[in-house]
Amino acid sequence: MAEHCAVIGVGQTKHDAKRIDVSQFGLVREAAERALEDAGLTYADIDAVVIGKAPDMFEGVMMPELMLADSLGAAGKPMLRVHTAGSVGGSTAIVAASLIQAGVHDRVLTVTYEKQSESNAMWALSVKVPFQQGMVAGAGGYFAPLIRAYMKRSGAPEDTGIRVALKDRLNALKNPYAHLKLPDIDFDQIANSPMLWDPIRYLETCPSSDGACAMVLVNSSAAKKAPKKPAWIHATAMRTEPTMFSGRDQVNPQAGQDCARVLYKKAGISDPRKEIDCCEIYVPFSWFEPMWMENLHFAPESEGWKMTYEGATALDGDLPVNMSGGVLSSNPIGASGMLRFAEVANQIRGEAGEHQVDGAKKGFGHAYGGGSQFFSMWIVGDQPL
Amino acid sequence: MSEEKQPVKSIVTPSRLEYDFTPGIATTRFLRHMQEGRIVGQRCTKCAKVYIPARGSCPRCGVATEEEVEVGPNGTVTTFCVVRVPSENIDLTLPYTAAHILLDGADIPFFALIQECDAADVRMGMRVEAVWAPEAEWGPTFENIRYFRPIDEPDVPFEDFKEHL
Amino acid sequence: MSDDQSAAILSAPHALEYAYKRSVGPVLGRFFTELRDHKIVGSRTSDGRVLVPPMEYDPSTGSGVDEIVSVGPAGRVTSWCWVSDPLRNHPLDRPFAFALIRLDGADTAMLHAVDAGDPSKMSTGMRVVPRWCDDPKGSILDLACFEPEEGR
Amino acid sequence: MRDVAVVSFAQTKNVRRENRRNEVEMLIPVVQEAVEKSGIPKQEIGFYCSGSSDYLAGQSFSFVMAVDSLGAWPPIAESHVEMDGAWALYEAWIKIQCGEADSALIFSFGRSSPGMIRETLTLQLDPYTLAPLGADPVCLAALQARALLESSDYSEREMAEVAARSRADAKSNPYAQLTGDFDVDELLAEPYFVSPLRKHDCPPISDGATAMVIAADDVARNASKRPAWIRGIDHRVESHQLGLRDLAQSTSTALAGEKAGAVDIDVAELHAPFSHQELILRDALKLGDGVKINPSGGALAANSVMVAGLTRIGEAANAIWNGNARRALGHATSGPCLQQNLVCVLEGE
Repeated sequence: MAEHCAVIGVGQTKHDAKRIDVSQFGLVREAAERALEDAGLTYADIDAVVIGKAPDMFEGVMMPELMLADSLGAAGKPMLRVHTAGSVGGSTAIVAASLIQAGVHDRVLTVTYEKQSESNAMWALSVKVPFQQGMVAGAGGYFAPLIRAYMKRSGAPEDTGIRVALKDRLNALKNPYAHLKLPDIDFDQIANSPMLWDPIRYLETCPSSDGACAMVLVNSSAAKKAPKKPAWIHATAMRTEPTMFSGRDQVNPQAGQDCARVLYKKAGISDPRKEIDCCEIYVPFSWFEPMWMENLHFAPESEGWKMTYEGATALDGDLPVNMSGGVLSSNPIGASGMLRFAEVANQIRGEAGEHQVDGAKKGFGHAYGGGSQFFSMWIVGDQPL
Repeated sequence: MSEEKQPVKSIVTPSRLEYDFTPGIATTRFLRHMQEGRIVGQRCTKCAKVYIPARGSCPRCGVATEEEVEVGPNGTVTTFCVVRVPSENIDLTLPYTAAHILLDGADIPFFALIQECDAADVRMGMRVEAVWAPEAEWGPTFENIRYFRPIDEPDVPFEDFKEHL
Repeated sequence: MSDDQSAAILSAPHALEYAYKRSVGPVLGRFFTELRDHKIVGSRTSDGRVLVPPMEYDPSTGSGVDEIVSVGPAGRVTSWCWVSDPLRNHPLDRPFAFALIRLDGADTAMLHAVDAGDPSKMSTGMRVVPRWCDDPKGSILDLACFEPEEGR
Repeated sequence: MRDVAVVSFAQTKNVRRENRRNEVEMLIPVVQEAVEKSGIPKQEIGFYCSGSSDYLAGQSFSFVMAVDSLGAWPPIAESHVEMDGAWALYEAWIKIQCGEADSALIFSFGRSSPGMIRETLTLQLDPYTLAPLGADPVCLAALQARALLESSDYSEREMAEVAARSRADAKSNPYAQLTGDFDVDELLAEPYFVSPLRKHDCPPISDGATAMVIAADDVARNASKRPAWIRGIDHRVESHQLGLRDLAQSTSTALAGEKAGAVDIDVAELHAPFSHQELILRDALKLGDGVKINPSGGALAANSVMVAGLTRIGEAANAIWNGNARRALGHATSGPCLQQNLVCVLEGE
């Protein structure tokens, strides 16, 4: 039987297009120190450090965890570096949790980051390699055809994506750490924003951010000493399927469905829509909210859009989604997944501030990566399972 | 204080790594066929699906693939997007259409551009054909196929290609 | 494809090239600012050790460091190697030494190049002084290299 | 703690330039061999973890295509570390300890040949004060070698003896790259490469891939006649800044060895890409004269980056399987001058 693991500290940086006030050391330490302070601990209390980020080419440092090690107090300790594409923020949290669950460590610091402004994210993501087919349409061009396929399959109204973007952008105004804050945002502004990769509009896409996120994860005895309420990990799961194979459903990938199913089973959840109080889901383009609602079994196939349409996913809905403003509002790629996991932990801890969902007892954090082939998820609750 | 006496806030560190890149056996074979004006996929020995471009394995079955199968040059648009924003490394007049095309005989869509067709007229299920660069310019590269264009055939019903989305 | 066809495998040059612009934060920023003025500084940790190059944290505890102190500019070599065939990215294009150099007033050694001409001129414990770059930009390369103090 | 054992290991031959096959084409046979040798049906393997680096491949997300070699259908529980495969083994071992899986497949791959490995690894350094100097791993190792030579009784002769012994032992390792009989006096008569290192003190440039299956308790017992039980596994990192470390010692290896229970060792496979690093590691782990070091030839005979560490643990398991050891130690290193080290202690039944 695995040990219980709880989140007792959460920290994140102010996310911005260019955090030119800090080095990479300063960026990760800003998040790590906030998490440690939240947990009432110092670096000396930590047994191991788990670092995650997306491709090294963003910052041009190969395996940068090596140079970051002692800036995070890791000298003399075990340190791991996780990289599972866009899902890495979630996977990193899961690896960190497993060190506690395995009974190997008592207190683990986990940190994810991206400092995309050191280079150009689109350059790093689309370096043309000889003999490979170049990206024919940029990053959004990869996802837009899938969104079109979803619209065709589900018959979702064309303004569903606009409604998701409006909700998340309004939520971001309540989040002091969010990168993109548009105080006057309304439906028309999003609807009239330029069409980039039809059917994706500019204001339906995520920004490119510098930022970091950190958490302190501990076992039961350390959690009991925490100054604030812990969020207990009820279940974690990761699933991968190949990027390209014949008959692959990229709109509703099997790996995501399986990952959610095994997660609910582990957490003892039979009706996720009813039993889960709030979600932070990786939504880099607005339309992915309804797509993931179906993939994660919150809605029947082809009906995910109804949740958005009926306001179920709004901050005051029956299943609030992306209370923090989500990836649409802050996207330091390597940290984006962990931000989902950390934000939902803060909801359970009652530490979410202005975007708190009253009385949230069970929360769902989700990250995915690449071409929707890597998934990592967790469920946290206010009591140990 | 003169401008050059401002405190240093950032440094520029140029980085250049050079590689002699080799794509492997299957991709080499695929591109050699492209050089001859043929699109040749590989059939999985286990699930019998035809992969394009051939990459030497069936990712679903995890087995090496050998048997070659010529596919195309005609195909069906399964889904697409209309690009209205410039991208790094892409030099095309906006807007343009990028599509998933299921080549006849293949079991997985191929990413390509649609041209000679107004973006507003591109449809899921539309039949298209490959437009090749002049033969004198053919090399071992994907770029031998410039783009796809519509052909005068009825659209394929959604039901017939929906498993390839 | 049989083995004898391996010569036919495609190959092509590929380059990963980017001029990264790195924000350096206050501590390294001060270090580079001082280097531009031909001065070297370190940071002092809470237990009194002086680190050069300065670090914005104490590497043994992770706690923050903000006291900046002047060091050097001369120092002593603590270890070295002789590079008889410099690579493209090395700071000198003629044979030179990479050395760990503990500057006067510092408790840790920093890495840099020593232009000594010949390995017989190098020894652990030798004194070296900086040679400054003519066109300082505020980077570690404003220190063009070090050179032997003796016989200068 | 659950009893977990290495039950199979497979590797490609290490070569100077694998230019026919790409990473997936290298991995497919190795993964298949590891699965077949394990005796565990592939569909029952509960977790997958790999180690590799984008900068070796020269492209972002290079590990993504490696999944194509697994047949990941139905979808699998899978993770990746941007580290040597030895740390992928650690993550997999942890998953099994959590009870999340009873078996796992670990793999790693790396082709150093497409790029210029000395320049590529320079990008591992602090980009503010170290990488701009172009300090490559050979130069940094040479600084470390001098620090060792000048603070100990070791001499360049002992370094040459390590190199000669490694390459002679590698003659019986069909997967090794640089093998043969070398005369120590002749080696010492060679000119310096980056003094005090000569060419023979440095590793070959290698391309290779490995795969390993580990399993818990009865799954391991049923799968293997002689499981190589993991009695301890631990890893530690130290400061990146060389000026903060005593380069003649490896405190992180010593600590990891202590935590992993590195005593009574018969065979040690040490990931020492440079000859003097074997001397440092032997001292850190207190390995006496009775311990057989690197019967495979070690990293001086084949050094596929991101792979060579996991290979050491695989070779330590081989020493158990072929009866040459009751207790064997596998070690992996990462970062400049042995910055990060992992120790895994294996035992036969």
